[in-house]
Amino acid sequence: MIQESDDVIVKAVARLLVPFIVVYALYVVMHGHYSPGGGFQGGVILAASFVLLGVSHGLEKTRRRMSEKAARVVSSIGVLLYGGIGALCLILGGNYLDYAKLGKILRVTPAEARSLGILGVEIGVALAVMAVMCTVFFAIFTAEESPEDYRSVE
Amino acid sequence: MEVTLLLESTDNAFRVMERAREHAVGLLDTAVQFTAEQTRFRQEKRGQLLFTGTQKRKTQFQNIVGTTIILLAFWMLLSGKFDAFHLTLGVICCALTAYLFHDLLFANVRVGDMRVIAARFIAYIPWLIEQIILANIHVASLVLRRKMPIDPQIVKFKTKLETDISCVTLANSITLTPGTITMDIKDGVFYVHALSQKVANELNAGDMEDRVAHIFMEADHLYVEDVLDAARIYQTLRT
Amino acid sequence: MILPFDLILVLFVYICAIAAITIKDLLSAVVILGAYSFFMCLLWTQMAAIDVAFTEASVSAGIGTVLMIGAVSKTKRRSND
Amino acid sequence: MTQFFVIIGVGMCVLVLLCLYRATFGPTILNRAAGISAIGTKTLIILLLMGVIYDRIDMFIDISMVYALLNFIGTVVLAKYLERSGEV
Repeated sequence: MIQESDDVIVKAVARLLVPFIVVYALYVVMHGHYSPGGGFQGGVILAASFVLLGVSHGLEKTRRRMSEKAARVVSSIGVLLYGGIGALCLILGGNYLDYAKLGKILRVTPAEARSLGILGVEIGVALAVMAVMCTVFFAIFTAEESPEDYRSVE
Repeated sequence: MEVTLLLESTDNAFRVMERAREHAVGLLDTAVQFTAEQTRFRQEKRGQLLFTGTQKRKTQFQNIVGTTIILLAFWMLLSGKFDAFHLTLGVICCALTAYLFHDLLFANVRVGDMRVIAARFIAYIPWLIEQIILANIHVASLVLRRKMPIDPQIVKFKTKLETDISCVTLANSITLTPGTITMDIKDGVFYVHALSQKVANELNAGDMEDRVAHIFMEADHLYVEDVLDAARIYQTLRT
Repeated sequence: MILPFDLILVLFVYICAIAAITIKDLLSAVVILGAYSFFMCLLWTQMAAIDVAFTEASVSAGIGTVLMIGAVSKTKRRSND
Repeated sequence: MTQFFVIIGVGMCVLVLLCLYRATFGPTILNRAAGISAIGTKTLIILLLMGVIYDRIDMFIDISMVYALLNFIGTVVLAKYLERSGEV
Protein backbone atom coordinates (compact mmCIF):
# COMPACT_ATOMS: atom_id res chain seq x y z
CA MET A 1 0.00 0.00 0.00
CA ILE A 2 2.82 2.47 0.64
CA GLN A 3 4.10 3.37 -2.76
CA GLU A 4 4.49 6.80 -4.24
CA SER A 5 1.16 8.32 -5.18
CA ASP A 6 0.88 9.48 -8.79
CA ASP A 7 -1.61 12.20 -8.00
CA VAL A 8 -0.29 15.75 -8.10
CA ILE A 9 -2.76 17.20 -5.63
CA VAL A 10 -2.21 14.65 -2.88
CA LYS A 11 1.55 14.87 -3.21
CA ALA A 12 1.72 18.66 -3.16
CA VAL A 13 -0.73 19.04 -0.28
CA ALA A 14 1.08 16.43 1.79
CA ARG A 15 4.41 18.09 1.01
CA LEU A 16 3.15 21.43 2.28
CA LEU A 17 1.30 20.06 5.29
CA VAL A 18 3.77 17.62 6.86
CA PRO A 19 6.16 20.20 8.47
CA PHE A 20 3.23 22.06 9.97
CA ILE A 21 1.79 18.87 11.44
CA VAL A 22 5.16 18.08 13.01
CA VAL A 23 5.48 21.56 14.52
CA TYR A 24 1.93 21.35 15.82
CA ALA A 25 2.69 17.99 17.42
CA LEU A 26 5.81 19.42 19.07
CA TYR A 27 3.70 22.36 20.32
CA VAL A 28 1.20 19.92 21.84
CA VAL A 29 4.02 18.08 23.58
CA MET A 30 5.82 21.15 24.86
CA HIS A 31 2.68 22.93 26.14
CA GLY A 32 1.15 19.81 27.60
CA HIS A 33 0.99 21.24 31.10
CA TYR A 34 -0.83 24.47 30.16
CA SER A 35 -3.32 23.38 27.55
CA PRO A 36 -4.96 20.08 26.57
CA GLY A 37 -2.61 17.54 25.15
CA GLY A 38 0.60 16.01 26.29
CA GLY A 39 3.02 13.27 25.47
CA PHE A 40 0.62 10.65 24.19
CA GLN A 41 -1.41 12.94 21.94
CA GLY A 42 1.67 14.69 20.57
CA GLY A 43 3.31 11.36 19.83
CA VAL A 44 0.26 10.13 17.96
CA ILE A 45 0.13 13.30 15.85
CA LEU A 46 3.86 12.94 15.07
CA ALA A 47 3.24 9.38 13.94
CA ALA A 48 0.33 10.59 11.81
CA SER A 49 2.68 12.96 9.99
CA PHE A 50 4.93 10.02 9.12
CA VAL A 51 1.88 8.04 7.99
CA LEU A 52 0.88 10.89 5.68
CA LEU A 53 4.40 11.07 4.28
CA GLY A 54 4.50 7.34 3.69
CA VAL A 55 1.11 7.24 2.00
CA SER A 56 1.79 10.18 -0.29
CA HIS A 57 5.53 10.10 -1.00
CA GLY A 58 6.32 6.42 -0.80
CA LEU A 59 8.27 4.23 1.55
CA GLU A 60 11.75 5.38 0.52
CA LYS A 61 11.36 9.01 1.57
CA THR A 62 9.83 7.91 4.85
CA ARG A 63 12.57 5.42 5.58
CA ARG A 64 15.17 8.11 4.98
CA ARG A 65 13.73 10.03 7.93
CA MET A 66 12.50 7.24 10.18
CA SER A 67 13.59 3.70 9.44
CA GLU A 68 12.48 0.65 11.36
CA LYS A 69 15.81 0.41 13.12
CA ALA A 70 15.69 4.09 14.11
CA ALA A 71 12.14 3.60 15.40
CA ARG A 72 13.35 0.77 17.62
CA VAL A 73 16.18 2.91 19.00
CA VAL A 74 13.96 5.97 19.53
CA SER A 75 11.31 3.99 21.40
CA SER A 76 14.00 2.68 23.74
CA ILE A 77 15.33 6.21 24.23
CA GLY A 78 11.86 7.44 25.12
CA VAL A 79 11.31 4.78 27.75
CA LEU A 80 14.81 5.40 29.07
CA LEU A 81 14.07 9.13 29.42
CA TYR A 82 10.88 8.43 31.34
CA GLY A 83 12.43 5.82 33.60
CA GLY A 84 15.64 7.78 34.01
CA ILE A 85 13.92 10.88 35.31
CA GLY A 86 11.91 8.76 37.73
CA ALA A 87 15.00 6.90 38.93
CA LEU A 88 16.90 10.16 39.28
CA CYS A 89 14.24 11.41 41.68
CA LEU A 90 14.55 8.11 43.54
CA ILE A 91 18.33 8.52 43.82
CA LEU A 92 17.97 12.09 45.07
CA GLY A 93 15.94 10.88 48.03
CA GLY A 94 12.34 11.33 46.94
CA ASN A 95 9.65 9.04 45.62
CA TYR A 96 9.55 7.72 42.07
CA LEU A 97 8.80 10.67 39.71
CA ASP A 98 8.89 13.14 42.62
CA TYR A 99 10.05 16.03 40.45
CA ALA A 100 10.57 18.51 43.27
CA LYS A 101 13.79 16.73 44.22
CA LEU A 102 15.23 17.57 40.78
CA GLY A 103 15.67 21.14 42.00
CA LYS A 104 18.86 20.08 43.79
CA ILE A 105 20.60 19.32 40.50
CA LEU A 106 19.03 22.01 38.30
CA ARG A 107 19.41 24.73 40.99
CA VAL A 108 15.86 26.05 40.63
CA THR A 109 12.91 26.31 42.97
CA PRO A 110 10.82 23.13 43.47
CA ALA A 111 7.90 24.54 41.47
CA GLU A 112 10.07 25.16 38.41
CA ALA A 113 11.71 21.79 38.91
CA ARG A 114 8.28 20.15 38.78
CA SER A 115 7.48 21.93 35.52
CA LEU A 116 10.79 20.90 33.93
CA GLY A 117 10.44 17.33 35.15
CA ILE A 118 6.97 16.99 33.66
CA LEU A 119 8.31 18.41 30.38
CA GLY A 120 11.09 15.81 30.27
CA VAL A 121 8.72 12.97 31.02
CA GLU A 122 6.33 14.14 28.32
CA ILE A 123 9.11 14.30 25.75
CA GLY A 124 10.04 10.72 26.65
CA VAL A 125 6.43 9.54 26.34
CA ALA A 126 6.04 11.32 22.99
CA LEU A 127 9.19 9.72 21.56
CA ALA A 128 8.16 6.25 22.70
CA VAL A 129 4.58 6.58 21.40
CA MET A 130 5.73 7.99 18.07
CA ALA A 131 8.27 5.23 17.52
CA VAL A 132 5.87 2.46 18.49
CA MET A 133 3.11 3.83 16.27
CA CYS A 134 5.55 4.07 13.35
CA THR A 135 6.63 0.47 13.99
CA VAL A 136 3.00 -0.69 13.94
CA PHE A 137 2.37 1.25 10.74
CA PHE A 138 5.42 -0.22 9.01
CA ALA A 139 4.58 -3.70 10.24
CA ILE A 140 1.03 -3.57 8.90
CA PHE A 141 1.66 -1.81 5.61
CA THR A 142 4.91 -3.41 4.47
CA ALA A 143 3.96 -7.03 5.15
CA GLU A 144 2.66 -7.34 1.58
CA GLU A 145 6.21 -6.96 0.30
CA SER A 146 6.81 -10.54 1.40
CA PRO A 147 6.01 -13.11 -1.31
CA GLU A 148 3.32 -14.98 0.59
CA ASP A 149 0.06 -13.15 1.05
CA TYR A 150 -2.52 -13.96 3.69
CA ARG A 151 -5.31 -13.50 1.22
CA SER A 152 -4.41 -16.70 -0.61
CA VAL A 153 -5.72 -18.66 2.39
CA GLU A 154 -9.35 -17.78 1.91
CA MET B 1 78.97 -8.72 -52.65
CA GLU B 2 78.39 -9.97 -49.17
CA VAL B 3 79.60 -6.71 -47.76
CA THR B 4 77.15 -4.74 -49.84
CA LEU B 5 74.37 -7.14 -48.77
CA LEU B 6 75.37 -6.73 -45.17
CA LEU B 7 75.47 -2.96 -45.54
CA GLU B 8 72.07 -2.94 -47.17
CA SER B 9 70.53 -5.11 -44.50
CA THR B 10 71.93 -2.94 -41.70
CA ASP B 11 70.68 0.08 -43.53
CA ASN B 12 67.26 -1.56 -43.76
CA ALA B 13 67.39 -2.49 -40.13
CA PHE B 14 68.25 1.06 -39.16
CA ARG B 15 65.43 2.38 -41.29
CA VAL B 16 62.97 0.02 -39.64
CA MET B 17 64.20 1.02 -36.24
CA GLU B 18 63.93 4.66 -37.21
CA ARG B 19 60.33 4.17 -38.27
CA ALA B 20 59.63 2.23 -35.13
CA ARG B 21 61.08 5.06 -33.09
CA GLU B 22 58.94 7.57 -34.92
CA HIS B 23 55.89 5.46 -34.26
CA ALA B 24 56.83 5.07 -30.64
CA VAL B 25 57.36 8.79 -30.27
CA GLY B 26 54.01 9.45 -31.91
CA LEU B 27 52.32 6.97 -29.63
CA LEU B 28 53.96 8.42 -26.58
CA ASP B 29 53.00 11.88 -27.68
CA THR B 30 49.37 10.92 -28.07
CA ALA B 31 49.49 9.09 -24.77
CA VAL B 32 50.88 12.14 -23.04
CA GLN B 33 48.31 14.27 -24.73
CA PHE B 34 45.55 11.94 -23.65
CA THR B 35 46.68 11.79 -20.07
CA ALA B 36 47.04 15.55 -19.94
CA GLU B 37 43.60 15.97 -21.36
CA GLN B 38 42.21 13.44 -18.98
CA THR B 39 43.74 15.04 -15.94
CA ARG B 40 42.53 18.41 -17.07
CA PHE B 41 39.07 16.97 -17.62
CA ARG B 42 39.11 15.28 -14.26
CA GLN B 43 40.23 18.46 -12.53
CA GLU B 44 37.52 20.40 -14.27
CA LYS B 45 34.95 17.85 -13.26
CA ARG B 46 36.15 17.85 -9.69
CA GLY B 47 35.96 21.61 -9.60
CA GLN B 48 32.49 21.46 -11.06
CA LEU B 49 31.46 18.85 -8.51
CA LEU B 50 32.92 20.93 -5.72
CA PHE B 51 31.08 23.94 -7.04
CA THR B 52 27.73 22.18 -7.36
CA GLY B 53 28.31 20.56 -3.98
CA THR B 54 28.80 23.88 -2.30
CA GLN B 55 25.87 25.28 -4.23
CA LYS B 56 23.70 22.37 -3.15
CA ARG B 57 24.78 22.79 0.42
CA LYS B 58 24.09 26.49 0.15
CA THR B 59 20.55 25.97 -1.18
CA GLN B 60 20.01 23.35 1.47
CA PHE B 61 21.09 25.81 4.12
CA GLN B 62 18.80 28.46 2.64
CA ASN B 63 15.94 25.96 2.64
CA ILE B 64 16.54 25.10 6.29
CA VAL B 65 16.62 28.75 7.32
CA GLY B 66 13.50 29.62 5.34
CA THR B 67 11.58 26.65 6.68
CA THR B 68 12.66 27.53 10.22
CA ILE B 69 11.39 31.09 9.87
CA ILE B 70 8.00 30.02 8.49
CA LEU B 71 7.57 27.33 11.13
CA LEU B 72 8.63 29.73 13.89
CA ALA B 73 5.87 32.13 12.82
CA PHE B 74 3.40 29.24 13.01
CA TRP B 75 4.72 28.28 16.46
CA MET B 76 4.30 31.82 17.80
CA LEU B 77 0.77 31.92 16.41
CA LEU B 78 0.00 28.72 18.29
CA SER B 79 1.90 29.34 21.49
CA GLY B 80 1.18 32.94 22.44
CA LYS B 81 3.92 32.86 25.10
CA PHE B 82 6.88 35.11 24.38
CA ASP B 83 9.21 34.58 27.34
CA ALA B 84 12.76 33.38 26.74
CA PHE B 85 12.20 29.75 27.76
CA HIS B 86 9.33 29.13 25.39
CA LEU B 87 10.99 30.99 22.54
CA THR B 88 14.10 28.84 22.96
CA LEU B 89 11.95 25.72 22.93
CA GLY B 90 10.26 26.96 19.78
CA VAL B 91 13.52 27.69 18.00
CA ILE B 92 14.88 24.25 18.89
CA CYS B 93 11.73 22.46 17.73
CA CYS B 94 11.45 24.43 14.50
CA ALA B 95 15.13 23.96 13.66
CA LEU B 96 14.83 20.21 14.27
CA THR B 97 11.75 19.98 12.07
CA ALA B 98 13.37 22.10 9.36
CA TYR B 99 16.47 19.89 9.41
CA LEU B 100 14.34 16.76 9.03
CA PHE B 101 11.94 18.12 6.41
CA HIS B 102 13.95 20.78 4.57
CA ASP B 103 13.26 19.37 1.10
CA LEU B 104 9.48 19.30 1.46
CA LEU B 105 8.37 22.89 1.85
CA PHE B 106 10.65 24.32 -0.85
CA ALA B 107 10.72 21.38 -3.27
CA ASN B 108 10.68 23.30 -6.55
CA VAL B 109 10.11 26.96 -5.88
CA ARG B 110 12.24 29.62 -7.46
CA VAL B 111 13.58 31.43 -4.40
CA GLY B 112 13.59 35.18 -4.63
CA ASP B 113 10.05 36.01 -5.72
CA MET B 114 8.38 34.56 -2.66
CA ARG B 115 7.23 37.95 -1.40
CA VAL B 116 5.60 38.85 -4.70
CA ILE B 117 3.83 35.48 -4.80
CA ALA B 118 2.57 35.91 -1.24
CA ALA B 119 1.26 39.42 -1.94
CA ARG B 120 -0.48 38.34 -5.13
CA PHE B 121 -1.94 35.29 -3.41
CA ILE B 122 -3.45 37.44 -0.68
CA ALA B 123 -4.89 39.74 -3.35
CA TYR B 124 -6.38 36.68 -5.08
CA ILE B 125 -8.39 35.49 -2.08
CA PRO B 126 -11.14 38.20 -2.10
CA TRP B 127 -11.82 37.56 -5.79
CA LEU B 128 -12.11 33.84 -5.06
CA ILE B 129 -14.56 34.44 -2.21
CA GLU B 130 -16.71 36.65 -4.45
CA GLN B 131 -16.64 33.96 -7.12
CA ILE B 132 -17.65 31.31 -4.58
CA ILE B 133 -20.63 33.39 -3.40
CA LEU B 134 -21.83 33.98 -6.96
CA ALA B 135 -21.53 30.29 -7.84
CA ASN B 136 -23.31 29.35 -4.62
CA ILE B 137 -26.30 31.48 -5.56
CA HIS B 138 -26.32 30.04 -9.06
CA VAL B 139 -26.17 26.41 -7.90
CA ALA B 140 -28.81 26.99 -5.21
CA SER B 141 -31.16 28.54 -7.76
CA LEU B 142 -30.59 25.55 -10.03
CA VAL B 143 -31.16 22.93 -7.39
CA LEU B 144 -34.10 24.51 -5.62
CA ARG B 145 -36.12 24.88 -8.80
CA ARG B 146 -38.83 22.34 -9.33
CA LYS B 147 -37.55 20.91 -12.62
CA MET B 148 -33.87 20.96 -11.60
CA PRO B 149 -32.45 22.04 -14.98
CA ILE B 150 -28.94 20.66 -14.47
CA ASP B 151 -26.76 19.57 -17.37
CA PRO B 152 -23.82 17.59 -15.95
CA GLN B 153 -20.78 17.27 -18.18
CA ILE B 154 -17.10 16.55 -17.93
CA VAL B 155 -14.90 19.32 -19.29
CA LYS B 156 -11.38 18.38 -20.32
CA PHE B 157 -8.82 21.07 -20.94
CA LYS B 158 -5.08 21.32 -21.17
CA THR B 159 -3.42 23.78 -18.87
CA LYS B 160 -0.32 25.85 -19.42
CA LEU B 161 0.59 25.92 -15.74
CA GLU B 162 3.99 24.37 -15.13
CA THR B 163 4.73 23.80 -11.46
CA ASP B 164 2.74 21.40 -9.33
CA ILE B 165 1.88 24.03 -6.76
CA SER B 166 0.09 26.25 -9.29
CA CYS B 167 -1.79 23.22 -10.65
CA VAL B 168 -2.90 22.39 -7.10
CA THR B 169 -3.98 25.98 -6.47
CA LEU B 170 -6.09 25.97 -9.61
CA ALA B 171 -7.57 22.54 -8.82
CA ASN B 172 -8.50 23.53 -5.30
CA SER B 173 -9.99 26.83 -6.48
CA ILE B 174 -12.13 24.93 -8.99
CA THR B 175 -13.22 22.46 -6.34
CA LEU B 176 -14.01 25.23 -3.83
CA THR B 177 -16.31 26.88 -6.32
CA PRO B 178 -19.68 25.12 -6.08
CA GLY B 179 -20.82 23.32 -9.21
CA THR B 180 -17.37 22.30 -10.42
CA ILE B 181 -15.14 19.55 -9.12
CA THR B 182 -11.66 18.67 -10.31
CA MET B 183 -11.63 14.93 -10.83
CA ASP B 184 -8.10 14.33 -12.01
CA ILE B 185 -4.93 15.95 -13.29
CA LYS B 186 -2.93 13.78 -15.68
CA ASP B 187 0.09 15.24 -17.52
CA GLY B 188 -1.27 18.76 -17.37
CA VAL B 189 -4.78 17.83 -18.51
CA PHE B 190 -7.59 18.75 -16.14
CA TYR B 191 -10.75 16.66 -15.98
CA VAL B 192 -13.42 18.85 -14.41
CA HIS B 193 -16.98 17.86 -13.66
CA ALA B 194 -19.33 20.80 -14.22
CA LEU B 195 -22.93 20.90 -13.08
CA SER B 196 -24.42 23.15 -15.75
CA GLN B 197 -23.56 24.73 -19.08
CA LYS B 198 -23.12 28.19 -17.58
CA VAL B 199 -20.54 26.99 -15.08
CA ALA B 200 -18.68 25.10 -17.81
CA ASN B 201 -18.62 28.19 -20.00
CA GLU B 202 -17.20 30.25 -17.15
CA LEU B 203 -14.54 27.59 -16.70
CA ASN B 204 -13.71 27.62 -20.39
CA ALA B 205 -13.29 31.38 -20.36
CA GLY B 206 -10.16 30.72 -18.32
CA ASP B 207 -10.33 33.71 -16.05
CA MET B 208 -9.36 31.71 -13.00
CA GLU B 209 -6.41 30.06 -14.72
CA ASP B 210 -5.11 33.42 -15.90
CA ARG B 211 -5.27 34.74 -12.38
CA VAL B 212 -3.51 31.70 -10.93
CA ALA B 213 -0.83 32.00 -13.60
CA HIS B 214 -0.48 35.64 -12.68
CA ILE B 215 0.08 34.68 -9.03
CA PHE B 216 2.86 32.26 -9.84
CA MET B 217 4.22 34.36 -12.73
CA GLU B 218 3.65 31.86 -15.49
CA ALA B 219 2.33 32.03 -19.02
CA ASP B 220 -1.42 32.43 -19.25
CA HIS B 221 -3.23 30.57 -21.96
CA LEU B 222 -6.10 28.13 -22.17
CA TYR B 223 -7.97 26.31 -24.85
CA VAL B 224 -10.73 23.72 -24.73
CA GLU B 225 -9.88 20.34 -26.14
CA ASP B 226 -13.02 18.37 -25.77
CA VAL B 227 -16.35 18.26 -24.01
CA LEU B 228 -17.44 14.77 -23.05
CA ASP B 229 -21.12 14.03 -22.79
CA ALA B 230 -21.81 12.69 -19.30
CA ALA B 231 -25.52 12.13 -19.77
CA ARG B 232 -25.01 8.53 -20.87
CA ILE B 233 -22.83 7.79 -17.84
CA TYR B 234 -25.54 9.14 -15.58
CA GLN B 235 -28.12 7.03 -17.36
CA THR B 236 -26.12 3.87 -16.79
CA LEU B 237 -25.48 4.82 -13.20
CA ARG B 238 -29.13 5.44 -12.57
CA THR B 239 -30.34 2.15 -13.97
CA MET C 1 -24.02 21.14 29.85
CA ILE C 2 -26.48 22.06 27.16
CA LEU C 3 -29.41 19.67 27.02
CA PRO C 4 -30.33 19.83 23.30
CA PHE C 5 -26.74 19.18 22.25
CA ASP C 6 -26.49 16.25 24.61
CA LEU C 7 -29.65 14.58 23.36
CA ILE C 8 -28.77 15.08 19.69
CA LEU C 9 -25.22 13.79 20.13
CA VAL C 10 -26.33 10.72 22.07
CA LEU C 11 -28.80 9.99 19.28
CA PHE C 12 -26.03 10.27 16.70
CA VAL C 13 -23.74 8.02 18.71
CA TYR C 14 -26.50 5.40 18.94
CA ILE C 15 -27.10 5.54 15.19
CA CYS C 16 -23.40 5.17 14.39
CA ALA C 17 -22.85 2.33 16.87
CA ILE C 18 -25.81 0.32 15.63
CA ALA C 19 -24.86 0.90 11.99
CA ALA C 20 -21.24 -0.09 12.62
CA ILE C 21 -22.11 -3.40 14.22
CA THR C 22 -24.91 -4.42 11.87
CA ILE C 23 -23.27 -3.66 8.54
CA LYS C 24 -21.78 -6.52 6.51
CA ASP C 25 -19.08 -4.60 4.68
CA LEU C 26 -16.01 -4.31 6.92
CA LEU C 27 -14.63 -1.23 5.17
CA SER C 28 -17.92 0.58 5.65
CA ALA C 29 -17.88 -0.41 9.30
CA VAL C 30 -14.44 1.19 9.65
CA VAL C 31 -15.67 4.39 7.99
CA ILE C 32 -18.74 4.58 10.22
CA LEU C 33 -16.53 3.99 13.23
CA GLY C 34 -14.72 7.19 12.22
CA ALA C 35 -18.02 9.07 12.42
CA TYR C 36 -18.68 7.44 15.78
CA SER C 37 -15.40 8.80 17.12
CA PHE C 38 -16.29 12.31 15.87
CA PHE C 39 -19.50 12.31 17.88
CA MET C 40 -17.80 10.72 20.84
CA CYS C 41 -15.24 13.55 20.81
CA LEU C 42 -18.06 16.10 20.79
CA LEU C 43 -19.71 14.28 23.66
CA TRP C 44 -16.49 14.30 25.71
CA THR C 45 -16.12 18.04 25.23
CA GLN C 46 -19.78 18.41 26.19
CA MET C 47 -18.91 16.69 29.46
CA ALA C 48 -15.93 19.09 29.91
CA ALA C 49 -13.35 16.31 29.59
CA ILE C 50 -11.16 18.15 27.15
CA ASP C 51 -8.06 15.99 27.50
CA VAL C 52 -10.04 12.85 26.73
CA ALA C 53 -11.62 14.58 23.75
CA PHE C 54 -8.17 15.56 22.52
CA THR C 55 -6.96 11.98 22.77
CA GLU C 56 -10.05 10.72 20.96
CA ALA C 57 -9.56 13.30 18.20
CA SER C 58 -5.86 12.66 17.63
CA VAL C 59 -6.06 8.88 17.80
CA SER C 60 -9.13 8.47 15.62
CA ALA C 61 -8.37 11.12 13.02
CA GLY C 62 -4.65 10.49 12.92
CA ILE C 63 -3.92 6.83 13.02
CA GLY C 64 -6.86 4.67 14.06
CA THR C 65 -8.68 4.73 10.73
CA VAL C 66 -5.44 4.17 8.83
CA LEU C 67 -4.44 1.14 10.86
CA MET C 68 -7.93 -0.34 10.61
CA ILE C 69 -7.97 0.05 6.84
CA GLY C 70 -4.57 -1.63 6.75
CA ALA C 71 -5.98 -4.47 8.81
CA VAL C 72 -9.00 -4.78 6.47
CA SER C 73 -6.69 -4.90 3.46
CA LYS C 74 -5.08 -7.98 4.99
CA THR C 75 -8.35 -9.91 5.17
CA LYS C 76 -11.49 -10.32 3.12
CA ARG C 77 -13.64 -7.26 2.87
CA ARG C 78 -17.01 -8.87 3.47
CA SER C 79 -17.80 -10.76 6.63
CA ASN C 80 -19.29 -14.21 6.30
CA ASP C 81 -22.01 -14.22 8.96
CA MET D 1 -25.88 35.73 22.72
CA THR D 2 -25.38 32.21 24.06
CA GLN D 3 -28.89 31.38 22.91
CA PHE D 4 -27.94 32.45 19.39
CA PHE D 5 -24.91 30.16 19.28
CA VAL D 6 -26.92 27.25 20.68
CA ILE D 7 -29.46 27.69 17.92
CA ILE D 8 -26.70 27.77 15.31
CA GLY D 9 -25.18 24.65 16.82
CA VAL D 10 -28.50 22.78 16.68
CA GLY D 11 -28.86 23.85 13.06
CA MET D 12 -25.42 22.44 12.31
CA CYS D 13 -26.49 19.22 14.01
CA VAL D 14 -29.43 18.99 11.61
CA LEU D 15 -27.00 19.35 8.70
CA VAL D 16 -24.84 16.63 10.26
CA LEU D 17 -27.90 14.40 10.39
CA LEU D 18 -28.32 14.73 6.62
CA CYS D 19 -24.68 13.75 6.06
CA LEU D 20 -25.06 10.93 8.57
CA TYR D 21 -27.94 9.51 6.57
CA ARG D 22 -25.66 9.32 3.53
CA ALA D 23 -22.87 7.80 5.65
CA THR D 24 -24.98 5.05 7.22
CA PHE D 25 -27.34 4.14 4.37
CA GLY D 26 -25.09 5.07 1.45
CA PRO D 27 -25.20 2.29 -1.12
CA THR D 28 -21.48 2.34 -1.96
CA ILE D 29 -18.33 3.02 -0.01
CA LEU D 30 -17.72 6.26 -1.93
CA ASN D 31 -20.96 7.77 -0.63
CA ARG D 32 -19.87 6.93 2.87
CA ALA D 33 -16.44 8.48 2.40
CA ALA D 34 -17.92 11.74 1.11
CA GLY D 35 -20.39 11.81 4.00
CA ILE D 36 -17.62 11.27 6.53
CA SER D 37 -15.55 14.14 5.08
CA ALA D 38 -18.52 16.49 5.36
CA ILE D 39 -19.21 15.33 8.91
CA GLY D 40 -15.58 16.02 9.82
CA THR D 41 -15.71 19.66 8.77
CA LYS D 42 -19.04 20.21 10.48
CA THR D 43 -17.71 18.63 13.68
CA LEU D 44 -14.91 21.18 13.60
CA ILE D 45 -17.40 24.04 13.41
CA ILE D 46 -19.53 22.62 16.22
CA LEU D 47 -16.43 22.30 18.41
CA LEU D 48 -15.61 25.97 17.86
CA LEU D 49 -19.20 26.94 18.62
CA MET D 50 -19.02 25.01 21.87
CA GLY D 51 -15.82 26.85 22.68
CA VAL D 52 -17.60 30.18 22.23
CA ILE D 53 -20.52 29.01 24.35
CA TYR D 54 -18.34 27.78 27.22
CA ASP D 55 -16.06 30.83 26.89
CA ARG D 56 -12.89 28.68 26.74
CA ILE D 57 -12.05 29.11 23.08
CA ASP D 58 -8.29 28.64 23.59
CA MET D 59 -8.84 25.05 24.73
CA PHE D 60 -11.19 24.13 21.93
CA ILE D 61 -9.05 25.62 19.19
CA ASP D 62 -6.42 22.95 19.85
CA ILE D 63 -8.84 20.09 19.26
CA SER D 64 -10.33 21.62 16.15
CA MET D 65 -6.78 22.22 14.87
CA VAL D 66 -6.12 18.50 15.17
CA TYR D 67 -9.19 17.78 13.07
CA ALA D 68 -8.25 20.43 10.52
CA LEU D 69 -4.75 19.00 10.08
CA LEU D 70 -5.41 15.28 10.27
CA ASN D 71 -8.92 14.80 8.97
CA PHE D 72 -8.03 13.93 5.42
CA ILE D 73 -5.43 11.25 6.12
CA GLY D 74 -8.12 8.62 6.58
CA THR D 75 -9.83 9.64 3.34
CA VAL D 76 -6.53 9.52 1.42
CA VAL D 77 -5.73 6.04 2.73
CA LEU D 78 -9.24 4.84 1.91
CA ALA D 79 -8.92 6.22 -1.62
CA LYS D 80 -5.55 4.49 -2.05
CA TYR D 81 -7.01 1.21 -0.85
CA LEU D 82 -9.91 1.45 -3.30
CA GLU D 83 -7.60 2.44 -6.14
CA ARG D 84 -5.22 -0.42 -5.46
CA SER D 85 -7.90 -3.06 -5.14
CA GLY D 86 -9.34 -1.87 -8.46
CA GLU D 87 -12.88 -1.29 -7.26
CA VAL D 88 -13.25 2.19 -8.68
